[in-house]
Amino acid sequence: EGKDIVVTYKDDIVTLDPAIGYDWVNWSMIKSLYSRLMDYEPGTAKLGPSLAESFEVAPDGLTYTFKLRKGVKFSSGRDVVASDVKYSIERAVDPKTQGPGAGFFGAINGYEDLTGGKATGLSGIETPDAGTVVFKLSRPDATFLHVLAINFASVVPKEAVEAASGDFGKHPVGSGTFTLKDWVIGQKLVFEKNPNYYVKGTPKIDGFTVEVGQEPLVALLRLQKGEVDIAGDGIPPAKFLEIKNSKDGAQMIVDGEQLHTGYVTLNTKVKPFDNLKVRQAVNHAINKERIVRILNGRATPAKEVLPPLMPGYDKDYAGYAYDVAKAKSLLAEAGVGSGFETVLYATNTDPQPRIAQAIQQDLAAIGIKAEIRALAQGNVIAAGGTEGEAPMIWSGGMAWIADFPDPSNFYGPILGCAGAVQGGWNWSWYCNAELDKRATAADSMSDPAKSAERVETWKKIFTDAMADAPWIPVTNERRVVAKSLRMGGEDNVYIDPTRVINYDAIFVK
Amino acid sequence: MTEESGREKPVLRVEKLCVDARTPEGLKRVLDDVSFDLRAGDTLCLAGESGSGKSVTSLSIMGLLPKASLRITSGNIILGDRELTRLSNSQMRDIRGGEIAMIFQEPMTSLNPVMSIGAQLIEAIREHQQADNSETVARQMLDAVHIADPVLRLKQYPHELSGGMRQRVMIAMALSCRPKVLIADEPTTALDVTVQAQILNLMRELKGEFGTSIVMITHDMGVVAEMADRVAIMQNGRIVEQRNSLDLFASPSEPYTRRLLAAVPRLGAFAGTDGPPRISKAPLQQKQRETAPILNVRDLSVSYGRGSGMLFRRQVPPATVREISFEIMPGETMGLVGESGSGKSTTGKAVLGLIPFSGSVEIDGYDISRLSQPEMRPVRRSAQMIFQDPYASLDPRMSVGRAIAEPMTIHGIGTPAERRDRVADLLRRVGLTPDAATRYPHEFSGGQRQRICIARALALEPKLIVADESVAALDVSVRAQVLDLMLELQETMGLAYLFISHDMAVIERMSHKVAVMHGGRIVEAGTRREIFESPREDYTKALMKAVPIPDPTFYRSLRRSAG
Amino acid sequence: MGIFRSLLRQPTAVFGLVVVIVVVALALAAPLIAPFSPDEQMFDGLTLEGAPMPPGGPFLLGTDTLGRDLLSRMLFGARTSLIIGLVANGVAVAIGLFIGIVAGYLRGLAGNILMRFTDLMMAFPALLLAIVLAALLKPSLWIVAMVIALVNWVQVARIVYTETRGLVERDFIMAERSLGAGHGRILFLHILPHLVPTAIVWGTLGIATTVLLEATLSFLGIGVQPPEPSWGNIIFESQSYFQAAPWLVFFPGLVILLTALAFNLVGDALRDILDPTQRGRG
Amino acid sequence: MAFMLLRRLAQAFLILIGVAAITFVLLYALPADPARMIAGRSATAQTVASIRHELGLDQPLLVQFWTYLSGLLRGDLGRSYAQKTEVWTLIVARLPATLTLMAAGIVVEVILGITFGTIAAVKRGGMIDRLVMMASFVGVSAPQFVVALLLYVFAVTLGWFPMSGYGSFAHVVLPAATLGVLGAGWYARMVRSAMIDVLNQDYVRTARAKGLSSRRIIFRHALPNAILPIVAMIGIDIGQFMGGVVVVEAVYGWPGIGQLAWQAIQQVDIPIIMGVTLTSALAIVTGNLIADVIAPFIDPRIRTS
Ligand SMILES: Nc1ncnc2c1ncn2[C@@H]1O[C@H](COP(=O)(O)OP(=O)(O)OP(=O)(O)O)[C@@H](O)[C@H]1O
Ligand SMILES: Nc1ncnc2c1ncn2[C@@H]1O[C@H](COP(=O)(O)OP(=O)(O)OP(=O)(O)O)[C@@H](O)[C@H]1O
Ligand SMILES: [Mg+2]
Ligand SMILES: [Mg+2]
Repeated sequence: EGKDIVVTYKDDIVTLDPAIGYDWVNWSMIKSLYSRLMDYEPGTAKLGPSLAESFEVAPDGLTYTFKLRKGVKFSSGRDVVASDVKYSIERAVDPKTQGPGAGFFGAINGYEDLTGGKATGLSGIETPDAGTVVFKLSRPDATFLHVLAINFASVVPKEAVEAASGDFGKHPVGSGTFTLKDWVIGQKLVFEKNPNYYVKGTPKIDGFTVEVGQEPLVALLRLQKGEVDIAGDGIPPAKFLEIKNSKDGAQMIVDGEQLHTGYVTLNTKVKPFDNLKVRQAVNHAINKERIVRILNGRATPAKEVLPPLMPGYDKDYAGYAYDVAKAKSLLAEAGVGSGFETVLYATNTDPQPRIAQAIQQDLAAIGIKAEIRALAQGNVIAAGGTEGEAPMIWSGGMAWIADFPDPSNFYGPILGCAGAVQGGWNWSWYCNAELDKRATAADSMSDPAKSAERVETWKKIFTDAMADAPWIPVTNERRVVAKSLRMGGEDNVYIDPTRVINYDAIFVK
Repeated sequence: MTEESGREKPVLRVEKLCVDARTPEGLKRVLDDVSFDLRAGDTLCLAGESGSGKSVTSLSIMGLLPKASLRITSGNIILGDRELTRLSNSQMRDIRGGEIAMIFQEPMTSLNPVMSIGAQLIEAIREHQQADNSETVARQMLDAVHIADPVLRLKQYPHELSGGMRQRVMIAMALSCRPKVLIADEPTTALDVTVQAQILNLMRELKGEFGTSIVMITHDMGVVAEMADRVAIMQNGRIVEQRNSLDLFASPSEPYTRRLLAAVPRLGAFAGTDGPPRISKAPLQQKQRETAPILNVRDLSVSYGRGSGMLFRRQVPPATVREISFEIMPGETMGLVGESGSGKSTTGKAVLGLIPFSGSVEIDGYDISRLSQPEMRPVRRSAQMIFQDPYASLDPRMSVGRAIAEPMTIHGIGTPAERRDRVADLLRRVGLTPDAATRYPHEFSGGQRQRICIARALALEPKLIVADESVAALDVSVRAQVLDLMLELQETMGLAYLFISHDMAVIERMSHKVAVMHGGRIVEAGTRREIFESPREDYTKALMKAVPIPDPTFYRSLRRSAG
Repeated sequence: MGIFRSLLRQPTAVFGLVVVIVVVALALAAPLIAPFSPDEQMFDGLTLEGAPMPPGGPFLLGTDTLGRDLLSRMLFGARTSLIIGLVANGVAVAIGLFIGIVAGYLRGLAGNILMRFTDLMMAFPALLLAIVLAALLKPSLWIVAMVIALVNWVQVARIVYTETRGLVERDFIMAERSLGAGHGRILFLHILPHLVPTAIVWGTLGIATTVLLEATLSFLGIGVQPPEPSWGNIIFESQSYFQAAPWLVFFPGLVILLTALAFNLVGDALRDILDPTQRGRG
Repeated sequence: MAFMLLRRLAQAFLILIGVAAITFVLLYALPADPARMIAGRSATAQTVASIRHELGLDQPLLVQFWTYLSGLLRGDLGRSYAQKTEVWTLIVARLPATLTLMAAGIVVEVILGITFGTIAAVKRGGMIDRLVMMASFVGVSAPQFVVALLLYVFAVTLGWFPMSGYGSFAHVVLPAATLGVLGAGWYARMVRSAMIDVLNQDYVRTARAKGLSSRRIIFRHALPNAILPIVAMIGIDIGQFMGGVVVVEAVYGWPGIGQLAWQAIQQVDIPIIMGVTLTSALAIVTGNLIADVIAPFIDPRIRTS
């Protein structure tokens, strides 16, 4: 008693189906509702077996064999068996599920057949017995263990999915730390501790209630009054200084780094950004310190694609310094010394339009007249994915936060050729075949022994990409979560690099 | 004033009352030093010129002058021992209804359009009588004012009633208050003479039963003779003569009074003639038998749908006007008389195509049931209507000058300057001053509004005018002037009239032919001489008999013989 | 004309007129009198922690969250907001009056079709239209004005329709028909004047709401886009700061209120002047 | 009357189809690809294509619309793209809250509006009139957000009402009051305007001559004559509130349709947008229909044609 806490979010929880849920709000809840073969240690990026007791990787990196933990039960009471794992991953890949995570499993044998509708299962997953799962890959994938730790690899019982007849997301059954006890649509979700969870002493709270539809500002007021324990959406800029400078501020604010980079894409297929010099010029033109100030210091200026916490981040990389004169001379060299007109897209929630305006002002200083289009997120994403449409996009609000702490996750869709297609996420339309090749090679170094070498490879890929300046890396924003005074736990379980709020590890003092 | 000073104190005393009207041109005196006394159980008749201030006087007593434009500047109104002009709003409220009730001159606009008759009546009854069965009382009241089918009427709304019925509802409402003083402002203008006689009787009963004193405003000298103990004659905002009624009729002293009495028409004055009297020197338009009638009505029927019907009731109501036929030749007047509610106004509106009807109506050769709105335009030019309710038929936001010029503008006649001149001329001819043109309808007296409507109808010099009780609110002298004008136009231009009136003397004076309506049918029709001198139907005979005689001695003797 | 002279005789109307004139003049003179450029994000316009500066010092009304001078932004923003509040709103009221009055007057098919069309327009989500337009068109002041007019007329039409239905049954309309007046004449000379009070209410209250609506639409991407200021978007941008920096909401809110109120004072006086039963009042 | 109702209902149905069609076309024109949004960042083109096929988005517009329409006629609003749940379930879940807030908000604004509008009309030109007029302008001009939070501060500092949520009467008070305060200005001004006209009419004079109390005169005689436009406004408000009042719902954590719609718009969740649009369209059409149908009952002169 007294161990139940209240968490608030603005947006409704879209779904708790692990094959579908893919936003940072339901991400952490799905994490706690289900278990996966692999998982991370709370607050860190350290990967280890979870539902699996142990695993083996064949030397060629193409076969992974997992032994399941014994006696793990779904909340429905049934034992978790190997076929559940197979079923769950197939389900995540099956186009009928319409899930966003299929792509992660692309290395498993039979992937193409399933997504192409030629097969109903993945030939690459075998279940020799109820306690063993064997994955056969078509190519080595260094990130494969990470993939088995992401939500899409969560294990679900087939019969429950079928019983929910398409509405599994509202009637989840898993074997995670919590179970869903009640869901009042549009109002709240009540999670209850799973007493049978296979790691003793986890979780540390008896349950948590998620109240949705709560305006962040209001959530904070309630938090200060003690009605709310975690304001999930964090502290809006308008309120940040007030809380920070208040008496209990320091204890209420959890302010930590996350795997985030905020950037401006420079569309390499749109004039004059097709010119490297122009891209470099604008990189020099942005006063990132000022933007950090606008963000009330809740960020640090970014120099490259990867955030500092990410393996492969190059501490020594200098990046493009703020240098208006240099920017101007580069523009002149590119033949657009008198400036030009362009368009800068941004989403329309505070503080994004403000940051866009700060960038706009910096661009104006070197003679570039950028018109701002602040639109709803869906429209910006659409513009980015349309060839020749958006010359510049400020990524704020949609910026890349890594799915798992591996540098590869920052490349493929957003900088690789695969993403530079209609509807893709590579809004710079930057396609460097040579880098792509190196990236594939790096991802094939699945041997754990080579991991250091692999990281080095990635490091180089990103700094080389920066030489082409498809982006202006602007800030690495820290995540800010507000919690009530009674909440305990290290900061890093509130800003867990792999799951935002780690409901398994937080506790009430 | 001195002769009866020994008697008891007056219930109501008006002393040196002055009222000013605020106009854009500045203050204008409307009442000037008006004084009179009303003794308990007496009836005081206020008679006089239209626009002389009779209604303003009564509104002042009620404390109901329109704040925005009229204000008492000096004088006192004393009821019992209270000075009404100094009372607060809430004190005044206690007086209204119970102590002084009023019957307003214009029943259409004075009834709440969105409340049923019953609700409006019952409300008055509840407020002033300790009756638990107010609904029954309301029905009895409607019965008392001789409205047929009271149960149905209680549920109806003002616009579903005929002019006379509305007026009787107003009367019933005021009487239900059982007031000590009753102010009746032209209470019988829309009533046919038989009903009028019954209403006057009812008021006398009230007087007898509850000791009510009555201030009666009327221009009908017959009614004055019948009702009044005292008479005050008003002209131009002043009381010019105030006397005992017998004395006044016997020996009027003021020239205006004399003129007034002289102008009183007497039924039978035109006995033995076929047409109205000659007014102008113009050569009489020879009535040619072979010319086509200007208005030819065949089998006209009108029925009103139940407008606010309940969800699933779609019964066909009985027709209000049933298969009537008549024709009017150019230069001819047909008088239409009949019981209140018999369908006269309905007929008038239908023949001009203003409400849906069945049967055929031909105006000037056009069969109007087949015409579309634009095709009606020439017909509208040659046929005009003067509505029974003048105030309601004027756009309150349009100045009188523009209202009168309206038909000319619509039909594109004349330049603006010419129209202005014509408006001024028309105003003068109906006895108003040309400066009326810049004023708005609410700034006029009832009779003045009626004349504005007449002027508007005459503006186009149409071939046919449907005149619905169009001189009812005029005092006899003005009425004579207006009637003469109408006759003169008929003589000079061959105008034809469908003349609806309950005033038999007016009908006698104006008509060539007369039709008598009863229950939606024409029960008797013929030349004026036939109808007036040898009526066949009982109803027609009763009508003739009920006409009040403008001679008080007649009534005194009548009462003496009865009691 | 006479109406104008009558207006000048009413003190409240004169006050309203003066405010209107001052606001318009300030808007026109913005480039001359604004102390700063409205778009300049000044370095000393933010505290070290990045908070906006409160009123006082060089920034008379304080600065916004990007360190821009609020006064200058409000002066320039007046242009946009006046156009929206007057033109867009005026057009909406005019269309609404026209459609409502015609639909309420006409019987039968035509009136019915017109009113059902209004229902359709009303039932159709304005926001969606705005979003689609935003995505398809280049945002501009005139487009947002058009969208506002397109969205707001329906409500006026509904009210006017209902009132007209009552008015056409009044006796003087029948009298007018008996004189041979055409539909147009009855509609615009006899019914319309009775709707003046309604038009004034919607016209003046609408100023405030359309100015704010413009901000919502800008937010969705179809109005004026940053950094161009308007009263509405100054409020909108900083509404969550109303505790941290109340001046950002208060001052623009105040001028919107004042402007709407000023127009209302003039409108009310006009209403009295146009109402003959109120002649000689006051 | 019954016939007219039937005809109006048929027309209402057509209007709804019209709304559905226009919305459908507009959403189709919207440059955002739902399949892409669903497929997520790491999806291959093939995955996107198969999702598109699953959703039927690869069909021509007309076919898609027909599919939707025939579903609609069977009472099927489709499934949300993002939530993979029946849209109907989502809307129904939020309906009680929306209806409650709508009813409460309208009651508050109508009561406030009529009361203050009437007082202002009666005391026309006086101090009270001026104050009411000012207040109504403040209400109308104030951004929703500010009003809501001001009231909110009341709740926080005074603690009279729960800050947010849904369920009890106490929860309704603040959001309804916010909506009421924001909307009452319109009503007050309209009532004032209409009452000024009505109070000048002769029948009000008659009522006064009967010695009725001021209250009875105002409520029984004057108001019914001034109420028609108010009824029309209520009809309008029903529709608007049904579509959801995004800001007020958000501030008070009210689980209404507005939040659902807002989120759906951001996510381009077309089935939800369609569902909400049709729900609110239905409410608007119904509101207008009711306003039109009761008009002749309020003013019997109006013919039901
Ligand atoms: N609201 C007003 N504003 C200005 N003048 C008015 C107003 N009401 C009445 N008058 C004027 O006051 C005078 C007296 O009007 P009142 O209604 O008392 O006449 P009346 O004697 O009742 O006439 P009638 O017999 O025609 O009804 C008229 O000349 C009229 O024009
Ligand atoms: N709009 C209406 N709806 C329903 N019934 C109506 C309507 N107008 C008139 N009536 C009814 O039609 C009948 C005839 O009315 P009409 O006005 O023609 O009488 P009238 O002969 O002019 O009477 P009066 O002499 O009293 O004016 C009355 O019973 C009346 O109640
Ligand atoms: Mg009079
Ligand atoms: Mg009649």
